[in-house]
This record gives sequence, C-alpha cells and structure tokens, in this order.
Amino acid sequence: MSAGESFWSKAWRKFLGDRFGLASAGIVLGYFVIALGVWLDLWGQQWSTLTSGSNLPMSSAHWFGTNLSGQDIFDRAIYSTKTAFEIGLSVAVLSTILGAILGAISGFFAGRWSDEVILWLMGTLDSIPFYLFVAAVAFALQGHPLAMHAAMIATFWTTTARVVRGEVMKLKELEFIEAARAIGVPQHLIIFRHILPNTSHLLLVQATIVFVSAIKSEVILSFLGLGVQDGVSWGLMIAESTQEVIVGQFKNFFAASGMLFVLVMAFNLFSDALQDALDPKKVH
Amino acid sequence: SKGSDQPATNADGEAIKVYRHSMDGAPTNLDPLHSATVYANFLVLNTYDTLYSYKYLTRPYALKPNLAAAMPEISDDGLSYTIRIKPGVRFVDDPAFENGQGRELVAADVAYSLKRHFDPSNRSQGSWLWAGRIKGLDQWGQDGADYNEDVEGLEVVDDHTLAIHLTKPYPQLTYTLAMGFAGVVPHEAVDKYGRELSIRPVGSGPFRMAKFDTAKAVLEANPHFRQEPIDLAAEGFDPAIHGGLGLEAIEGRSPPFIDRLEIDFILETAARWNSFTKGNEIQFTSVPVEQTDTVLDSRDPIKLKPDWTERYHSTTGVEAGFVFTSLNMDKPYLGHNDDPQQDARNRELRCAMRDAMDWSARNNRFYSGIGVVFPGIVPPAASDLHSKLPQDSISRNLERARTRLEKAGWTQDNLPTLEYGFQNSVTSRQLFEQFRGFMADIGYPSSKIKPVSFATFGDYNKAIKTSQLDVIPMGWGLDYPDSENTLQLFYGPNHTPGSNNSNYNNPAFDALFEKTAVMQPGPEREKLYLDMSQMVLDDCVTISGLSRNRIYLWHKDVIGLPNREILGGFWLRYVDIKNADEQTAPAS
Amino acid sequence: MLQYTLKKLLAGLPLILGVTFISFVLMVYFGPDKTYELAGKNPTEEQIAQIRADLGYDQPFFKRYTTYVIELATLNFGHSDSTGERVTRLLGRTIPISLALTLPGFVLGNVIGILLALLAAYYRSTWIDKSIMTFAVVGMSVSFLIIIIGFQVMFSSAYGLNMFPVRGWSMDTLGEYLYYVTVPTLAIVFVSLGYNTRFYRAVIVEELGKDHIRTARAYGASARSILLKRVLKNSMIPIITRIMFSIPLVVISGSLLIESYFGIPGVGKVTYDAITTGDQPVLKAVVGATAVLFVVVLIVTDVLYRLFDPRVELK
Amino acid sequence: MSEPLLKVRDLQVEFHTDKGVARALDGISFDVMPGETLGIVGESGCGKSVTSLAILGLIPSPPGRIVGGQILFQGQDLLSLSEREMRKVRGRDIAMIFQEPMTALDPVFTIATQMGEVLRRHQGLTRKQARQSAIDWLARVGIPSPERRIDDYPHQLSGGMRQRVMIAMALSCEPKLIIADEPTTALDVTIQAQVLEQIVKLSQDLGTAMMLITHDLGVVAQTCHRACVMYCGKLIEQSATGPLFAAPAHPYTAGLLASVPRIRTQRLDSLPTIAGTVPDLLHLPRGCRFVERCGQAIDLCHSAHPPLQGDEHSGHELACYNPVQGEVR
Amino acid sequence: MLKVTRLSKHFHIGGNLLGRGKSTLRAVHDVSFEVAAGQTLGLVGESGCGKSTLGRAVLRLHEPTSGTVELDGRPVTGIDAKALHARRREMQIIFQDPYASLNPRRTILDTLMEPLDLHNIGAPSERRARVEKLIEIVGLRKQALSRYPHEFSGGQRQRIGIARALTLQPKFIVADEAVSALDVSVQAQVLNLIRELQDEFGIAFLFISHDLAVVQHISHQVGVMYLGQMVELAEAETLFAQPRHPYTRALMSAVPVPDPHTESQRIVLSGDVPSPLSPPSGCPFHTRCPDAMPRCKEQEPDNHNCGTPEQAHWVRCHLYAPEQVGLHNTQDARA
Ligand SMILES: Nc1ncnc2c1ncn2[C@@H]1O[C@H](COP(=O)(O)OP(=O)(O)OP(=O)(O)O)[C@@H](O)[C@H]1O
Ligand SMILES: Nc1ncnc2c1ncn2[C@@H]1O[C@H](COP(=O)(O)OP(=O)(O)OP(=O)(O)O)[C@@H](O)[C@H]1O
Ligand SMILES: [Mg+2]
Ligand SMILES: [Mg+2]
Repeated sequence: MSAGESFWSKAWRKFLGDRFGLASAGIVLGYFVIALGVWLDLWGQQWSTLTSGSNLPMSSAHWFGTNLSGQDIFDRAIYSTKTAFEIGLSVAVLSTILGAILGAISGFFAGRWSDEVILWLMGTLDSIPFYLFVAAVAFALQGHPLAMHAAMIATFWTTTARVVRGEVMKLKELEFIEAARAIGVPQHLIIFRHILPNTSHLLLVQATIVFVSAIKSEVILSFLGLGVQDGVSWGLMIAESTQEVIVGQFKNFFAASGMLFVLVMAFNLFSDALQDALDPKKVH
Repeated sequence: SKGSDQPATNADGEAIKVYRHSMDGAPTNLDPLHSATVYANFLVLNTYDTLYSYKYLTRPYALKPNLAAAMPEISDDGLSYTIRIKPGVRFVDDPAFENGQGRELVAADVAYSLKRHFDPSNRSQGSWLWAGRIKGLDQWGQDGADYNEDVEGLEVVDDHTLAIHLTKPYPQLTYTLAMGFAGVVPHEAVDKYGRELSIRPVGSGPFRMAKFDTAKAVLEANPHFRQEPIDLAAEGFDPAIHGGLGLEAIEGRSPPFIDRLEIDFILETAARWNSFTKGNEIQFTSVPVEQTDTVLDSRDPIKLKPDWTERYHSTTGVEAGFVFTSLNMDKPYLGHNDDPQQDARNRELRCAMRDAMDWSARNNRFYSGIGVVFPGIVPPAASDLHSKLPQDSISRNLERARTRLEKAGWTQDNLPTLEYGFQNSVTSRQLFEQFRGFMADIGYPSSKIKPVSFATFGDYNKAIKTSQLDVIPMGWGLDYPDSENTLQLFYGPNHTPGSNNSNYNNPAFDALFEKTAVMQPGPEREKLYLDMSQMVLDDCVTISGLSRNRIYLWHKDVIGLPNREILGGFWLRYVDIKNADEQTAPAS
Repeated sequence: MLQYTLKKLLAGLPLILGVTFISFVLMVYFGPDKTYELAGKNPTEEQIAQIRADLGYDQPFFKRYTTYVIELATLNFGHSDSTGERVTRLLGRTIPISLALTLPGFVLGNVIGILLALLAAYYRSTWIDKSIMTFAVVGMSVSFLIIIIGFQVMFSSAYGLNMFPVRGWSMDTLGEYLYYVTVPTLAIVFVSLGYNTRFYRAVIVEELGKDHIRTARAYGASARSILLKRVLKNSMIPIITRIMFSIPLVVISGSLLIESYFGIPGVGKVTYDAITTGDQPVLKAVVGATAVLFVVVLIVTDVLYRLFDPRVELK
Repeated sequence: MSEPLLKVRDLQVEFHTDKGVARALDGISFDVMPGETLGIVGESGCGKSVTSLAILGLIPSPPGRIVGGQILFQGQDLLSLSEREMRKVRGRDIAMIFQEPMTALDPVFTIATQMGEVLRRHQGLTRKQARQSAIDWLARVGIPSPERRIDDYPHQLSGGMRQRVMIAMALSCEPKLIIADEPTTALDVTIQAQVLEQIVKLSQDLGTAMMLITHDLGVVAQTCHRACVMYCGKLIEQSATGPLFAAPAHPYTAGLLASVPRIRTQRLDSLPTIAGTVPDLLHLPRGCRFVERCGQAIDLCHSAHPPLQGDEHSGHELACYNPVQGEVR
Repeated sequence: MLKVTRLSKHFHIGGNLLGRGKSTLRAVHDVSFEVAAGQTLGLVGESGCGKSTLGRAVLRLHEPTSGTVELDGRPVTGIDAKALHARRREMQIIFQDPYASLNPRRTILDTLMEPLDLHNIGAPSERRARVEKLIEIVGLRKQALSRYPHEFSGGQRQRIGIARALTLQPKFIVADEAVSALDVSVQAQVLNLIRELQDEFGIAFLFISHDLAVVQHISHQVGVMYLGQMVELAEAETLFAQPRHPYTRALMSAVPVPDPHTESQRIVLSGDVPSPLSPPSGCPFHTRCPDAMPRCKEQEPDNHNCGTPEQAHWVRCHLYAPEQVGLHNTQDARA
C-alpha cells in the first residue's frame, strides 16, 4: 500500500464508497446509454411516426400509450433523452468550466484590467435579454444545430462566474494561498490548484442548476424557433401536455416529467455525492 | 375592478352593467390604419364608426347602413358611389377637441380617414383594399399627402354627403367601408396624439376607451352615442334560431346597453377556461380544443351536454376563413417549370401530396373534429361554391398518390427536400409533425421534409414574402363575405410579397380574375368563380381547406349572440346584462 | 461616497456602451425583422421599402447606433413600433407593475430558500435535510407552466379553492393588491425555492464546517444565533452575488408566463412581445435600462461585499 | 478534601477515517479541583485538544465519537446533557481558549461583536456595558489601545493579539473552569507572564479552575498545582507539579523534562531528545504505547499496556511497569 | 548571505467603507540586518511588534513599503514577479499559524509534493520517497500523508509546515514560531534537525520565537524588536550574557523556568503598551522604560554599536549614545 494519497484519488475512492452517489451516477449513466442509443439509431427513431390510434392507453405496443396525434409517447420520451443530454449536459459542463475559469481569474485579479474585462463581458451578456441574445446567435450561426447550445453557454456561465468570483476574492486572502505563493506556485496554478477546488461546492451546485435550467429553457427556445429544430424534448412534451392535463390526460406529462424528474434527482444526488467526496471534512 | 361578488358600481355608487368579454389574442394598435387583426378590429369597431356594418343576426352576412343614412347610391357604370351621412353624429368628448367636447362627424372626416391610408408615413395596413381604385388617391399620397389638397375620388359634396369616384368598378367597395380600416377618425385627435392615437382611440363609436394594456381593455359607454332603437326583425331575428337567448329584451332600445365593456386578452386556454368557469370573471369564452369532449355530447350535429346548456348559453360559429397548406409554385422542383415534362411531374408530386393529406385526422386532432372540410379555396362563409366542386381534393387516397408518384417517376431518392415553414408554437410544430407523418404514408422520406421554424411572425412572413419556403401552412380570415377575397390569393400579379404566397401564375386564372373583379354579384360571376376554383384544384397548388368551427359559451345573464367573424366586434353594442333581480344565479 | 459612486458610474460607461453596442448589433443584424409584420395582407414592393425606410432599417449602421446612444442619453426612445405608445411611458407604466408582481415572490423565494437551506445544512444527512432537498428537486424539476396552471386550478378556479382571482390586477388598495398578487407569488416562490435552496445549502454546508463556528458553540451560542448570525454573514458573498445579479432581470424582465396567465399588464409581456416582433425602440430602451441597472448593481454589490466581508477591499 | 469540579472517567474518543477507526483517547481519567490549575502536557498529537473538546461536547461528529466514559462536571454527567442544556454550560461554566486563534475567530465580525455577544449572553450586560467590559478585558491581557483595537477584524491583528483576544473572551465569562489549549504559544514572555498572572489572579479571586494545556514546562512549573502527562491517547503520569518535576517516574516524562531547552550559559550542540516517533493511532503497538522509544522497557511492556495506578497518599499516579528511579536531573 | 537594509512595512488600516479616515500602521520600521550562510538570526520581541510582518516582507509576501533585501548578493526587492518566482525556491517560510496556512482541500501528500513537482526537483519517482523521508524526519508517520490538515493536532500541523519549508532545501528560511506548538521533545528534535541542516547545507534562518531558551539555543545572532523597530542586535552569547536595551532586559527576566521552586525575579514593565497605530514620540519604549530620560521622549534614538567593530552589538537606545557612555557604565553595573 502506498503511504500517501492525493486529494483527487481520495475523493475518487470516497465517491466509490458512496452507495447513493454510485446509484445516482448509475442512473445518469443509464440515461446516457439511452441517449447514446438514440444517436446510434438503435431506438427512439419512431418518435414522429403517426400510428393508427390517437390517445391510446398504455399497452405492450405503446408502453406509455400514444398522444393525441397518435405518436408513441415512449419513443418520444426516449428520443428526448438525447436532446436533454445534448443540451443539459453540454451546457452545464461547458458553462461551469467557463464560469469557473473566468470567474476565478476575475476574482483573483479583482480590480485589475483582466477583472475589468471579464466583468464587462459578464455585464454585457447579462444585460441583453436572453431570448434576444439566443435569437441573434441562432441567426448569426445560420440556424446551426448548436446555436442554442452556444447561446445558452454564453449566457449561463456568467452566474457561475460571478459566484466564483466572489468566493475567490475571499479565498485569495487566506494564508494558505500565501503559503502557496511562498513556495513559488505560479499564479495560474494557485488559481486552478489551490483556489478553485475550494469552490467546488459552488461549482457543483451551479452545474446542477444550470443543467436543469438548460433543459427547461430549451422548451421556451423551441417555441421561439431557436430550440431543437427537428426533434422532440421533454420540455416540448410538457408544453404539449399542459393542454392535456387540464382535461385529465396525464400520459404525456408523466412520461416527460417523470423522466426529467428522475434525471434531475439523480443528477442532484450525484452532485451531492461529489460534494461530499470533495469535502475533506465529510466522512461517511 | 375587483372581480368579486359585489356588483360593479360607478363613481356615484350606483350599480352599473358590466360585460366581461374575452379574446384569445391581444390587439397592439388601435388606429384604424392598423386594424389588421381580428383583435384590433374588435376594438376599433367599438370605438370608431364605419359607414356600413353587418346586420346583427342575418346569415349569410348582409350589410346595413351604420353611419351612412342609407345604402350607397351607385351610378350605373358602377364608378360613383354617393353616400349620405347621418346628421348629428358626435365624436366622443376628448381633450383633443376644443372645449374637450366632441364635435359633429361630417363627410370630410370620412374622406380624411380614407386619405390617411395613402399617406406613406402612416404605413397603412389596409390601403391595399383601395389601392388603384379611388381616383387620384394613390397619386395624392405619392405627391406628398397634403391633407389640404382635395382628392378627386373623394368628393365632399356637403357636410353630410360624400361621393366616391372609382377608377374601375369595385363591387366590394361597400364591404370595405364596413371594415375597421374604414373607421372614421377626427383630424384633431391625430393632430393631438400623433402616433399615440393607436392606444387612445377617439371616435364616434358606442364605446370610449378607458383603459388599454397588454392584458385587457376597458371601455365605457359613449353617453353621446346616437339614439337608434334596434329593430330586431330588420337585424334578422328568427325566433326559431335565436329564441331562448333573451334577445327579445333589447327590441326597440338604443344601444349600447351596458355601461362598461371589459375585454380580457387571454391567449392561454387554461387560464381562459378557469376564468370563465369561475363565474365572477369573464363571461364569454370560446371552448378550447382540449375541452371539446368536456362540453360536447355529439359532434354531428354539434350538441352540448345538458349540464352545460343548463349553465351557459352557447352557439357555434364556422369561421369566415380557412386553413390550408400552400405549395410554392416558384420552386422549379415543386411548382412551375419551364420544361413542360418536369412541370407535369411536379404537378403529380403536388397532387400526390394533396392526396396524402388526411383531413379527417387533422380535423379530429386539431379542430375538435368539428371543423368544416371543403374542397377548393372559397370557404363556406363566403359562398357555397364548395358544394359544386368534386370531393376528391379533400379525400385521402394513398393508392392514387403512390400511383401518381410512380407514374411521374418520383422515387424516395429523387424526391425533392422540402422546407416546411412555421412560426414556432407547440401547435404548429404538432401540425408539422402530423403533416410529415401523412407524407411518410406515401413514402415521402421524413428526412426530406424539413421544419424551418421562425421565432416571430415577421420572420416567418419575411420568408414567405421572399419566397424561401416550399410548404407554407396558412390561415386566411375573410375581410368581407365575397369569394373574391380568397381568389385573389392566387392571382398572378399578387405574387409575393403580395398575398399570393404560393406564387401561382396561371394566365387563364388571371384573366378570369380580372374579369370578375369588376363584375357585380350574380350567377354569372359565380360561374366564373367556380371555374377559377377548379383551375387551382387541377393544378394542385394548395392543400385546402378547413374552416374552423368554434363553440362559444357565455354566461346566462348576458344577452347577446357572440360572433367574431366578419362582424368583428360590431355586435358588442347589442350586448345587455340582465338586471340582478332577473338573474338566475350561475351554477358554480 | 458620492465621489466613489461617480467614479464607479464613470467606470460603468464602457459597460453601458458595450452592452448597447453589442445588443444593437444583435438587434440590427440578427434581430427579428418587423417589416413583414407591419406589412398589410397584400403589400407591394414599394410599401415594403417604405416601411423599411420608416423603421430606419435602410440607414447605415453607424448612424443608427449614434441615434441610439443619443436616445439613451436623452432617455427618449420614441414610439413603439408595435403599439405606437411612447416607449418611456410604456415602460414607466409596466415596470412598476412587474416589480410589484415579482418582488414579493423574489424576496420570499430567497428568504425561505435561505431558511430552508440553513435547516437542511444544519441537519445535514438527516431526514430533515433529505426531505427539504427532495422538495427542492421537485421544485426544480416541475415545469413552470404546470405549476402556474396547477396553482391557478388549485387556488383560483371553480374546480379548486376558488379563493383568488384567475386574472386581473390592481394596486389601488393593499387588499386588492394582496388579492391579485397572492397566487402568482406562490407560483414564483415555489419555482425559485428549489433552485435557491439547493444553492444556498451548498454554501452554508461549507461555512458550517469552519472552526469559528466551533468557537461560537463553545461559548454557548444557540443554534439559531449560529445559523442566523454567524453562518449567514459568512455565507453572504455567494448569497449577495446570486441575489443582486438577478435583480436587473427581476426588475426589467418581469415574468412573461405569470403575466400572461394571470392577465397582468407588466413589462415581461411587453419585452417578450418586443423581442418576438422586433420592436426595436422598446428593445433599445429595455436593453439600455438593464445595462444601467447592471452598473448600479455592480457598484452596490461591491459595497455589499465589503460590508459583509471585511477582508474584501474596495478598489 | 472537597469534591472535584471536573471528573473525567475512562474517556474514550474515536475518529472514523477512511483508513479505519483511530482511537484518539483511550480511557483517560483525571480530576480538576475547584480553584486548581491542572497542567496537561504531552507529546503533540497525544489527544490533549481532543480531551478538551470532548469535555465541551465539541468533538466534530462525524467523524469523531465519544465511545465511552464519563465527564462529571459538578457531579453532573456532561455526556448525558442535551445540546440545549450543554449550551448553558458552555461559556458560562466552562470556557475554552482554542489553540489556533486565526481560524477560531469569526473573520467577518469585529472583536467587539464577538466578545460582546458572549458577554451579553453570559453576564447579561447591555450592549454598551458589554463593550466596555470587553475593552477592559482586552486591556488586562495586554492589548494596546484596546478601545481602538476592539473594532478591528481578526485578520487585522497579529497572531499574539488574536490569542489574547481568545483569552480575554474566555476570562470575561468568569467561568468555573477554563480550558486553555496552548494559550500562550504565540505570546512573548512578557505578555505571557502578564496573561498568566491575570489567569492566576482570576482563579484566586473567583475560584476559577483551569486546565492548562501547554508545551511550555516552565509555564506548568510556575502556574500549575498539578500536572498530567499524556502520551498517545493515554494518561501516563499525574502528580503535583513539585514532585513531578523533581522526580518524574515515567520514562517519557523524564525524557520530556530532559529535552527542555533552557537559557544556558553554554550553548549545546544538540538538545537531548527522546528517540523515535509517536506510533500511528491506527497501528498501535500491543503493549505500552511508549515501548518502542523507551530505554528501559521490560518484556511485560511489550505485551500489555500498564494501567494507571495511583498512590492514594501522595496523589501521584503512574502507568509504567518499570519507572525511573530517583532524580533525573 | 541575506542582507536586509532599512526595510519598512506600513499598513493602512481602518477607515470607513471607502477607506476614509485610514491610519497608517508602522508594523516594521527601518530594520536592517544580515544573516550569513549557515547562520541563524533569532528574532524576539513583544507580540505584535512586527516580527511576522518583517519575515513576510523579507520574502516579499508583503510588498515592503521601502528598503531592500538581497539574497546571495542578488536583490529580492525590486524584481518583477517572474524573476521573483524563480527565486522562491531559495527562500521559504514556516508559517506561524499552521492550520490557516494549509489548504484544507489538499492532503499532506499534495502539499508536500507540490514544491517538488513545481520546481522539478529530483526524479518524479524519487519525490515520493523524499516526501516520506521528510515527514518522518519531522516526527510524523508516512501514513499521515494521505490525511487532510483538519485531521491533525496543532503540533502535527506545525511539523507539516516545517516539512514543507524543508522540501525545497532553500538557502534561507523564515521560521515564524516554527516550534511553538510542539512538545519539548519533538521541539528538541526539530531544533536539532535545523542545526543539522544548517551544518550540512548552510541554510540561513530567520528564527522568530518567543521562547528565549530556544532562541538562545538555535541562534548565532539575536535581534530584539519593539514596536516595529529592531532595538537590539548582537551575537547570541553576548546578548544573553549582557542584554543592553532595557526592553531586552525586561524580556530576559520574564522567562519562566521549568522548576516550580525557583521564584522568578522579573522586571515588571509598567505603563501602557503603546499601539503601533500611534507610536509614542521619541523612543517608542520610553513609556514603559525603567531608565527613561527626558530626551527619550523627544528624540528617536539611533543605532549604537556597543560591541567591537568585528563583533557588533547594536542597540537603539539613547543610553548607549557616545555622549551617554558614562551613564552607560553605571547602567551596566546595575544590571
Ligand atoms: N494585513 C494586515 N493589515 C493590517 N495590519 C496588520 C496586518 N498584518 C499585521 N498587521 C499589524 O501589524 C502589526 C505587526 O503584526 P505581526 O503579525 O508582524 O506581529 P508579530 O510580531 O508577528 O506578533 P505575534 O508575535 O503576536 O505573532 C500588528 O499590530 C498587526 O495588527
Ligand atoms: N478530525 C479528525 N480526524 C481524524 N483524526 C483526528 C481528528 N482530529 C484529531 N485527530 C487525531 O487525534 C489525535 C489527538 O489530537 P489532538 O488535537 O487532541 O492532539 P493534541 O494533544 O492537542 O496535540 P497538539 O499539542 O499538537 O495540539 C491526533 O493524532 C490527531 O491526528
Ligand atoms: Mg492540540
Ligand atoms: Mg507573528
């Protein structure tokens, strides 16, 4: 047995020991496999096909029944998993990374020009109404399939960055940062190795929030013609179902909300478990 | 106003009559120049006066004099209309006028109001109705729109007589004078409020605007509105049809009968339904598609469940308009092609697509199964042309479609990729998916029908008007009950950016259109209309059509017969509320 | 103070210019085109050209931008292209309504969120924590639309409690205000609570582990005083950040969904309509106002940071 | 003899680590008499701070846990008290001076707030009185211009000042027992003397007892009545200060005393030390925990840990099978 | 090797939100000294007198307000960040508060490996062994490497801090209360270790401590600070044998002796401890000085050498001004 372990390997081992964390990671992974299957054309391809009957109850042919147009709800829910991953995960991960890096730089150099520039950028992005911004980006990218992702990342990172910035401004005054400087750790490593891990609790929770917000914003953007151009998403399904639930048809709603809920829940548990794993003071 | 249980009162604490109407959309601009939407028209017709209007209850729609004293006197050549205006009609009191008191409305005001449409700085949305028709009017606009200058075609004979001189016969002219676009505006108001006239109408209508925002409009009765006792028989009252609504109570009384008219703009069906069924909020709603099963006992004939008829008054109304899906004839791979052979192949493709359309599925899915599917391009509300056309254009025939494709040599591989455009919404997306599903049934690969969605109507319209899309789902609301109003949608010179969105270009059709345009109504013209319809059908230009049928519900204490077509908001002046003692409490 | 504020405001000018410039580029080059919405049913090429000229679309970019900056400086944005109303009047009329509408929910959502987060963090890993967090996740996962509709049915409709109005708005008396604002507020609180609780808990858990909390306990501080005083003040930086930077959005953007479902004439709908119809005068004003507000928020946040954490220095 | 103020019996504390359970305290027993100053010395990491935290019920849990024993304060078992009851004891009856003053003080509140809060809670003073009282206490522990320093935040103070703030805070509660965990490590000798004098004076005036944890045997010699020596989670020797310093019986105690640096006239090349290192808590030797470093271990020492056995008469207690005989010095 | 010339560090503290009403705190004022390779300068003085600040300023962890620092003949002050970074390897600090100076989210292994990785010292495979050795040198087990700072006792943390400073084998180390939290036996081990390292590698130490015995043991020279100034600086033996400055003498007398039977005869300093925020005029010590003279109140004393030119013994006190020599002798006699 080796005598010492680093923070990361300890965290990893701790995570492996967390049953809830593992289970939730398993669920997220399961969703990912579903999404992968859609990418690889293994399933979920019938999401748009009209079957013979509209609003059919659950059956072996249609696990969740069909919707008013006669489309298979299960297939739609499955296909939406792909959409959710493309949007939720990519936006959550990328905007968190961007937010962490820029926020840390801005907080570390608070008051200096790099901070000013980043603050300026954040202020600018935040001041422009979200929809206008997304519409413009979509237009600028000529309806590129990733336009929505780009726009969401560009708008969502600022919150993370601001939160990180505030925290970094506090952390950088602590003595252990001074200690790091004393042994000659260069600034970029101070930021990334010493300061950012101490904001991991914020990053994780922000990533979770962004993940959910992205999935939810997608539907609004889809309304505006900026979301998924051709395809379906849980958000769209829920939007479709708002008219149905009033008259007591819940299949669409439950299929989409249920899948969304389980994923969000699992993702939350997963990020909680990560937070625990990354928190040295927390021992099971 | 607190929508609570106490009856509404005025400033003096006296009980007043309030009617709370609802609409599924909001108007933005209340200047008659811009009353282009159903919603704007609703308010404009209640705040401004038009020369003519439609009879309250007569169907098919029939005109009657409104501000005019009588129907116009038309010269034999059909080029001159002499219109006499009722004396003593006053604009509402408004700070725009001297002393704040509304002055009398005169013929010059009518001329002025029509002129405004041709003032280029006004960006009128209704000028196309009269463009090129009234002598000297277009020129007046191009010459700088000097209001002091007279226009030959708008001759103010005296204060109460206006003569309109046309460049060519325009049988629909009287109809246009009943539209919100023709609302009479006093120049004082324009001078004072400028562009903000759009939010504070100053007219001579039965109501005056008290409050207007994105959520609702509050109108108050115009105390000076001219006294015109209503003659129910003349308005088309038929006890067999209209009995039981309590309309008899308004006989011989002068509208408006209510003190306040509130119109809530509610786009969300759930909210509208909750507000309506609540009992003390809006008193009128159209039944949302998803609630159809809740209220209907049978669809054919349309019959409400007893507990609903017990609680509410109801009526159904087929829209004066229709929905259809046009194919862009500009595209050489889908529409007109100089190569006759390809042209023929394209026609087969279009016809096959039309054959694939499952109107009954569409009707059931999106229009509660009560929409009226008809062949051709003239909706039932305008004429009964459709009954004379063959049914095959609206009956699904996959066999025939496949044969067509096969014969014309279309295969999955060489079928063109089509762009299907829509302004994004849940429903339009579902419509698209269904359309694509229909096409899949004749072997049209789903990947070859691409959705192109637009965030705004402006962008969608731009794509249409610049002829970018291949498949164009459309809806058209009639401006007046004349087939001409929809036939012009296929008139060659009207190609985009005009109203001919499918860019149909058929010289034979155009010739007939030009011919009929100056014809007075009659069987002869009807025959030609039929021929024109048949041409469009034969060329498979569009997949048409369905007129939506709406079920309206209103509270029992409201006396009236709602209608949102042609008539626009005109009927609201006839609405009355039963006094508290006459009311039977609405079941909750 | 004045000097500092002025200095900061001056430093905010580049931000305002940047925001306006970028958003202007977005609006002009990539924004929606209003021409074809204003065109009648059967327009001609000339009419379309005329509309473009009227809207100023045919002007060179630089000229249009200069006009914008001048408009911003004089606070005169002209008339809405859609309704024709003066933009300043339009915003002046709708912003207070949206503010009155969203503020209670915003405040409650944050206050309750913080309280729940304190509870959850204090009882970390116990069932209290777990139930609060489950509730938060439910709040996060359910669509806002469903919540609004659900609340409307539950509280306002004849199918539910029927205690509140489905639609309407009035601020004439406090009673009326409460009557109309309650259900929207509940919906806002419910939705924001999930996110807020989740976020604040993460922050607070971190602070609760600090040594000085142990000191406080060693000197007999009650759980309440530890949570509400010590932990809260120590967690203030992320909390302030989160709250402050949502203020411009709360003030200017309102809430489209709430406004349309509850029939409230606020700025949310106005902004939304402006975006979806390309109503540039309104957009210009909204963007400008947001930018200005952001500058103010930036300054206030800096001061607040300093106020709550003495280690942060004002530059 | 009067009843002890604090009676710790067979206290056992464990920490869960990801490598296993570490028993940081393994059956510690000692008494503190009213007004008495008890010194606790021992190898760094032997569990002194853990003992004091355990008395106040502040062992971080998880990972820590008190697995056995009793802590009787004025006859009442603190371990059986609820959190609410315990809160009344903390600060008012027992006050603690923490080892690391930097992290022990709240960075976002001024000294005035932090001390004032304690004073108001335990002494029932008004805000103004509390502030005045806090200033007085700061002055007594030798902080220059306390009326200005009181409005500083912890990061603006030097290490010694922070420590004095902690001390002042503990003293200001006028508790029955002060647990001082290395209270003077960051203080220079003059201040240290001054502060110790204050503490002694307080204990005389108010009869305050004190548990003084320190490495400075000089301080123990001058201020403590009795001293306990701990080694690796065990108490190994306990006695009145005089005899302990004069005749340490445990080899560890003896080694410790020998290692003390003194101001000498002749500079030594190297100081005498105890060879070896403390065993890891997870890998303890089977017998006496000191056995590996002990110069005079016998076979028995390798197989069993010697129990702490006392001499009723002298009050001297020792856990060693083969104690040092006679004077070392 | 280390040459510090007229170093000052002033803080601006207090003031309202906007910094109005700030006052200047002279934490270190006009301090000069030299330390040769393999030598230790012990630094003692009242708490808050500026020892830590001096240590940090020398390493440029605090940017000095004025003055210069040279290490190995090359300047440390006035060089840019990049150059400074390169020189960090040569000089290290052991922090006074070990807990605060350890990153709570890094295991001890992370903390100790970092300097090695950073400065690319030794083959990557050897580094681990080196760290393990080091941790045992400071009296911890290598099992400790995988633990986090909060899992240690105060003394253990302090040893981690020492180990960290030693990893790089710098030329110069500031040891700020490096052994204060250690029990005497470990302390002795560490002190011995320092001596060994010094002999072996010629490391120079600036050794800050309150424990005069320790200082005496470890130092070649000793400096005494009072209120930001170096009031006395001499060879350790000389200073302990013959403390000159009145403050030094008071200090010496207060040392507790680990023998309960010896009664200490300490010189009790009367008078208020002055604040560095408003240092008294003249000699900063005059408010508490048992030997204060009228001129002490008015005139700031200079450094006077009362040793030999080779064996300097600097004292900053009017008593040792050349014109006071007569008086000086009497003082000496009395001590
Ligand atoms: N960052 C800072 N801001 C303001 N004042 C400071 C700062 N750091 C230290 N000081 C002040 O400078 C003076 C000297 O502090 P320093 O920490 O150097 O003292 P010290 O001699 O190390 O004392 P101790 O022995 O108690 O650690 C003190 O009055 C302290 O309050
Ligand atoms: N949270 C923790 N997790 C694991 N082990 C811990 C924890 N806290 C303390 N320990 C261990 O418990 C033992 C006793 O620690 P304690 O702090 O009581 O030592 P101490 O006697 O106060 O030492 P020092 O004089 O150095 O402060 C140490 O070996 C330490 O490593
Ligand atoms: Mg300790
Ligand atoms: Mg110090």
